[in-house]
Amino acid sequence: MEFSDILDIIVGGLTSGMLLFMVAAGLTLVFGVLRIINFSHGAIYMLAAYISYSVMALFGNAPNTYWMALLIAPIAVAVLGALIEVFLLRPMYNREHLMQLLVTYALVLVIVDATKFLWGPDPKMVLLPDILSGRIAILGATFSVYSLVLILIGFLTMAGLWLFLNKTKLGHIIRAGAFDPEMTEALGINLKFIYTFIFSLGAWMAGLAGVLIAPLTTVSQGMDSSVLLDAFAVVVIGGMGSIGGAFLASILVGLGNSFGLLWIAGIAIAFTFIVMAVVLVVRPWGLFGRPIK
Amino acid sequence: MKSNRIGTFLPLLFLVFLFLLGQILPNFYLRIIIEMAILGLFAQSLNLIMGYGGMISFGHAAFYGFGAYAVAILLRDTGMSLVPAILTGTVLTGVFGFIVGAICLRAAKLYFAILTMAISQLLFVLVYQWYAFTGGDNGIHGLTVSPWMTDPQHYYYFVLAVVGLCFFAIRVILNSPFGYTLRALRDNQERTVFLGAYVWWQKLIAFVFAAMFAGIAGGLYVGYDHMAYPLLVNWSKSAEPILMVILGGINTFWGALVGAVLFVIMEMVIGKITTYWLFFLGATILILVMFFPKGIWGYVEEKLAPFLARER
Amino acid sequence: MMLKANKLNTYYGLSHILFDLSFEVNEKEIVCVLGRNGVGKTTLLRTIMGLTPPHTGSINFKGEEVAGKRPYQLARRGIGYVPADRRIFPDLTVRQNLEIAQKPGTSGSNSEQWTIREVFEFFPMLVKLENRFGNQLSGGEQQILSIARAIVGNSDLLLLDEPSEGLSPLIVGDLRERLLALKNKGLSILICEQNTTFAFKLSSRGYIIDKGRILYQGMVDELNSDEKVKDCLAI
Amino acid sequence: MADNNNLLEIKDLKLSFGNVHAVDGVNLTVKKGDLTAVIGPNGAGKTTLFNVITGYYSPDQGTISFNGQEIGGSPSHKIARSGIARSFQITNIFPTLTTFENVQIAYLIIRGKSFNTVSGFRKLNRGSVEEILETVGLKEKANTLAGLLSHGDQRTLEIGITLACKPKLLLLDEPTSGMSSWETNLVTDLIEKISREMGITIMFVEHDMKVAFSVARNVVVMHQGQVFAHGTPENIRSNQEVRKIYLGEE
Amino acid sequence: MRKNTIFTLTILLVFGLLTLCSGLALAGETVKIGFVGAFTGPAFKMTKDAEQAAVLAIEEINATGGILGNKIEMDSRDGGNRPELHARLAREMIEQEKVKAIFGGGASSCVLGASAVAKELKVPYLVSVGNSSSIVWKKGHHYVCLFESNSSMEANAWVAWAAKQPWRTYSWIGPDYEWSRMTLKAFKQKLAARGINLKFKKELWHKLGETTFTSYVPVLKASRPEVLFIGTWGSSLNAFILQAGQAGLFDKMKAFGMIAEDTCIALGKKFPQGLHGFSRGAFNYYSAKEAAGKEFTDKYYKKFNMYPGGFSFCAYDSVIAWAAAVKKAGSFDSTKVADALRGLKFSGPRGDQYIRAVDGQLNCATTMGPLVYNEKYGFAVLDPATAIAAENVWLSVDEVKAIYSKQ
Repeated sequence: MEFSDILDIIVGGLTSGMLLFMVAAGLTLVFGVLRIINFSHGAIYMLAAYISYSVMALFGNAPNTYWMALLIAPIAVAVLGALIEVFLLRPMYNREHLMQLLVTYALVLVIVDATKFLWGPDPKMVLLPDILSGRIAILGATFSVYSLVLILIGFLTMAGLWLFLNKTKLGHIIRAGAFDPEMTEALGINLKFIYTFIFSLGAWMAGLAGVLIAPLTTVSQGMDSSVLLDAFAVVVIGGMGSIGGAFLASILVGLGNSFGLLWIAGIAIAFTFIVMAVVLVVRPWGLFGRPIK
Repeated sequence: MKSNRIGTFLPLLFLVFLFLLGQILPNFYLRIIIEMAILGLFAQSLNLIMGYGGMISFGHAAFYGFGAYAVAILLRDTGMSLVPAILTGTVLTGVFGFIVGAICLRAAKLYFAILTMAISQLLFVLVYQWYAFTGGDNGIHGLTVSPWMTDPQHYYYFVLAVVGLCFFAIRVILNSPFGYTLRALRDNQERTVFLGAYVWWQKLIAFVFAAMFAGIAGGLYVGYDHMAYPLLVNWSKSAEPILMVILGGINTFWGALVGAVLFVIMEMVIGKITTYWLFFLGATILILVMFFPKGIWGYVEEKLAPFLARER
Repeated sequence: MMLKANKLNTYYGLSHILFDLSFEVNEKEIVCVLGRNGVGKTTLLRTIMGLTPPHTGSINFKGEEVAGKRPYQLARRGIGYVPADRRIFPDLTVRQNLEIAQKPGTSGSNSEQWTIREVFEFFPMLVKLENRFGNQLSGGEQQILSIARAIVGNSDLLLLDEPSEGLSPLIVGDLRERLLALKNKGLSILICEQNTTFAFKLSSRGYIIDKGRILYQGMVDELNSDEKVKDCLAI
Repeated sequence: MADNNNLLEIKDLKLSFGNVHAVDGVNLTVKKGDLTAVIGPNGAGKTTLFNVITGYYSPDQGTISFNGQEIGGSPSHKIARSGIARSFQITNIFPTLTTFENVQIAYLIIRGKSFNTVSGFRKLNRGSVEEILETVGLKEKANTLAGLLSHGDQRTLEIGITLACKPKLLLLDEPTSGMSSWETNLVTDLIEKISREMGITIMFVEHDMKVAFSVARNVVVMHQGQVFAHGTPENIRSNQEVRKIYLGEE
Repeated sequence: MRKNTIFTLTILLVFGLLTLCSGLALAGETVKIGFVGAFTGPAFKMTKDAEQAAVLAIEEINATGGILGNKIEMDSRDGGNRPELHARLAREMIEQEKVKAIFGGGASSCVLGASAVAKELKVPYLVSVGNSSSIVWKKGHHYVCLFESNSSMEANAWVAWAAKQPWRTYSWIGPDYEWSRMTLKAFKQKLAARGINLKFKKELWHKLGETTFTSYVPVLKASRPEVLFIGTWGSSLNAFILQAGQAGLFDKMKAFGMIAEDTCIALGKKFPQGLHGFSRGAFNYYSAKEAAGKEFTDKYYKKFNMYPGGFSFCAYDSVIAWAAAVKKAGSFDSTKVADALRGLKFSGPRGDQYIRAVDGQLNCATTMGPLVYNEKYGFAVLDPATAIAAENVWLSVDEVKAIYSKQ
């Protein structure tokens, strides 16, 4: 084992952590503001990946049309997210949690079958632009450029969300609305719009994650459920509603998994859930969450 | 209390009807009814804690699967016959439910739901990997039960008897002080504390009951399909009883059964026309949740209310 | 006329709280609503603010019927709400608390537009707290911030719920002075109080309510000298 | 051992939230059979005091002795079982149960029957529960869902629930809040009747002075977390200081 | 009122569908067969490949006048990944639709579930997707036939192939479940039995359906074996190859494993060099070898505008074998057909084949070899393919009988 190998493993772990975070961030954001567990987050992620394929196909399927897909697909699902919020979730806010959960769960069934119907059985391949598909040597280790880009995007997403929520007026409004919706409305802020915006933003982030992962895998049925459970676990470990928590938990799970693979065989399948169970038993509201009443 | 008599009379009439069905229906339909009854018991066991106790569990399949695997392994390894195996399996599931409940009840509401899901997912991983004991991903197939039980008509009566007894037992529990304390907890936990209730124990015991009834349902399933497999423990299986309870009507006694019946029918009927049946299931749930939050049976019950005694 | 409410009836769930309540607030006027706790004062303000909309009755604000409007719509029309528990956002700084509440006044308003800087000038004690978080403020500081938050939204009418509660006498005096200054700048204020002395020193007119009904109303001087009023408010 | 006639003795009780001293050194003695009104302006600490007595909060300091036993810091359900029953400021019933079931469930829980899974709930102790419903005047509405009762009836039902707890001490938090004057009269009569006929010691928080002074035999005035005055209604009424804290000062 | 209307409409809709279906069930006078597959989840592509081939086979049979003068009609059902649903659907089709045989398959547990029903109701079950050896051996019975090499045969084929390769230090990655654990174990043992001792530097197990391998790839890279044995399949495999390729894993080591057409097609041009794969029915290999293979590939391409996958060959074979068995039995009677299937000889796109009488296993070869990108097809194919005959890798008749006698 050489230093370059360790470096390689760290980068690998961070990459998977950041991919996880990209999905988890939207999930935890929506929970933090709307108090809804969005089961359909994974389905939206898959839908965006399929849309990105179609966008590229529309523009001739050249690798560089990926940029178009990266722009359009997340926006498309963000629009869908806004529609879902307005027509399906809005009537649910006064109802029990269970009913809200059922709506998002039912959406999973609907969206998954719709993608199957619209895109058919074949896995779809999304190509990377040449500039991203190369490799680069640093300190004796070779990394895929895309891996480094993903890590960068993960950190940028965290930074962006942090800046947005902490340094902009809209961000402050969102945090205020999450803490005390009634008082926020009494200050002249239309929370309905904020909720739609946040759910739409959550969908956009799921979409972005979907488009980002697409070139690393093939777009196919089943990609939603495998990511959802892991992202969900990360959100719970970090504390539901805490974006920083999700970020640290993603890194913890990503790196933990990498080094777990190195030292303990056969742990990967249960690793995330073991961490989650331990955290929940010790601190049921997660590492950085607040207990909800 | 005249109307009350109609309330108890109807289920009896229903039982007679089911008995006659066993005489006239071909095996194929009997097997469908068996499946409905088993899933109905599974859903009802969840309804006990979710509908009446207000505890949402995302991991209820853990107990259904635990019961199923316990029975399957007992049948495979010990040469026990089905009935003692189910009895043993139920006790084991109860013990398992006690441990899981004691851990999960540290948390409340959504966190409780998530914790149950995490634990059931851990069990899934265990079952999936422990090849020597649980058969790993393939599961346990081709179990033999006594020839008498293998006959669908006989098994139909057996399941009917067991599920009927369980429903009766659940009914008794729900109509006992314990059952009403459970409702009181759901309505207003704080108040019951000031009435001197041991909330934690109350919930834990309810949880164990629910686990045991789910375990019985799992055991009956093994006697029916002669197999156990990891998906019985998966979170997607946990979603099924939730959907059934909502489909039929939460907070109603018969809703869980009605939901299970509808679920099986939908799966068969729509699945026959299109392989996209989940789309229609999703759409149905959306319509129900948006427009009929009380579920199908809840809605019917509301319409029948003038004719029936209050059945709660 | 700034605000005119007519025959308001409000329920909390099944509980009937306000009974046929009618009152009015004129421009540049401070009006107080007095009563012991539990008589429906808070509900009254919540009803006007749209947080607990009235079951029946009308609320006319600056010539427009606003009963049944959402709270944010009322806020945008120029009503500022200062709840009894202040409800400062604990994770935001003083400045951020003000920023999110800042909005332009309504076009028909003749009062000048507030900026955050002017608010800081108006409440000098907030200046040194600018970057303090909401949960690091004392009760009095929270109260001032809560009022500041309402006026930075360029409200024409302030609804104050028990502003003097839990404050030391020194701060209460200061608060009164600030509120009078606000009135002189053109704001109308509707204030619900238990502290009769404080309220009477501040307002020109008053309503005494009990069990959700108006028992007495009139100019403050009349009310102040009326023994029946005192009996109703105290013992 | 203190005076055997004292049911509740509170000594130097303190509880703060952060730097808010909600209960700030309360000393209070309640005699058996007493009917005490607790009054005081908003935020005086009345409800918090009830919450400490019933174990919802643990006191920071001080002792609470009930019937000669120290109960400060015990869990709520134990305190409830020792004979302190309470009602709440906000309506706090079981809305999806019927009136009868509301009282019945309280009756059974307090007697430790909540783990009985076999008896028919509605048939147990019918007589006693009906008696309580009779006392509070809800017998005709026995089979109505509590959530559908009028507000006044819901408040009355709360008293019924506390009565089912076979209390030695009854703590009622604003039993007449949100009631019409007609309903208020019914409840005050009821409180008086419970005290007189059943001999139960009662403490109640009240804002309506007319009610407080007409019913109570003793009045406790709380102000800023402390007992400001304690005496007969006449004493309190003539106390200028008390009057002053109500009208406010600067 | 509005609620009432919606409610009534919903009820009407459900019952409408119900009657519609029972009507449909009564309509046909043709002979029915059933296809139960996993149209939901990760096995969707394989299932669709198989189903399309079965549809094609039936079209051809009907075009030539059907079997024994009867037209054939196939019904498809989605059993997803749920064993009990596969079992229930199989039962429903047999008892209600009166199908004469069940085709398709899915995950091993699903096949085993449906197989138990076929055994109980005595109806032939011709499996073309899912290849656990338990299907024909441990849980085998008279009514089940398997139209691809089973897992044990495939493992042996890998052994035979790997024994000829120069590699001695290995690493492994595969999904964490019984099939791949068994495969790896058998692989090691059997090579050892041939006197070839391998050194495994790293064995990584991922969860089934995993699509993020960025943590795995560097660990494998750091283990520095001569060759990587890949047990991963399906969309997980696509993801692994892409991510490993991007990180330069295949520059450092050779790799071989369960890489079949679906992955080659999905990855297209992106398929890295230096990988070795296998197929259950490599269309380019059989097209070159057999006229029937070429004909099938062309017809399939023409009808569905895609090349047949390995499972297409298996499913096509299963239908024509059944047709041949019916002709041989001279009747649709399911027991007679099952009898006829045992030892049946027939000719299909993979050439002349037979179903072994003792266990119902088709004697299909396993084709393996280097995967090379092909301009004409637009994806990588086995080039050159080595076929390892079933007779070299399956358990002998005596061994199979020994397994049966233990049951």
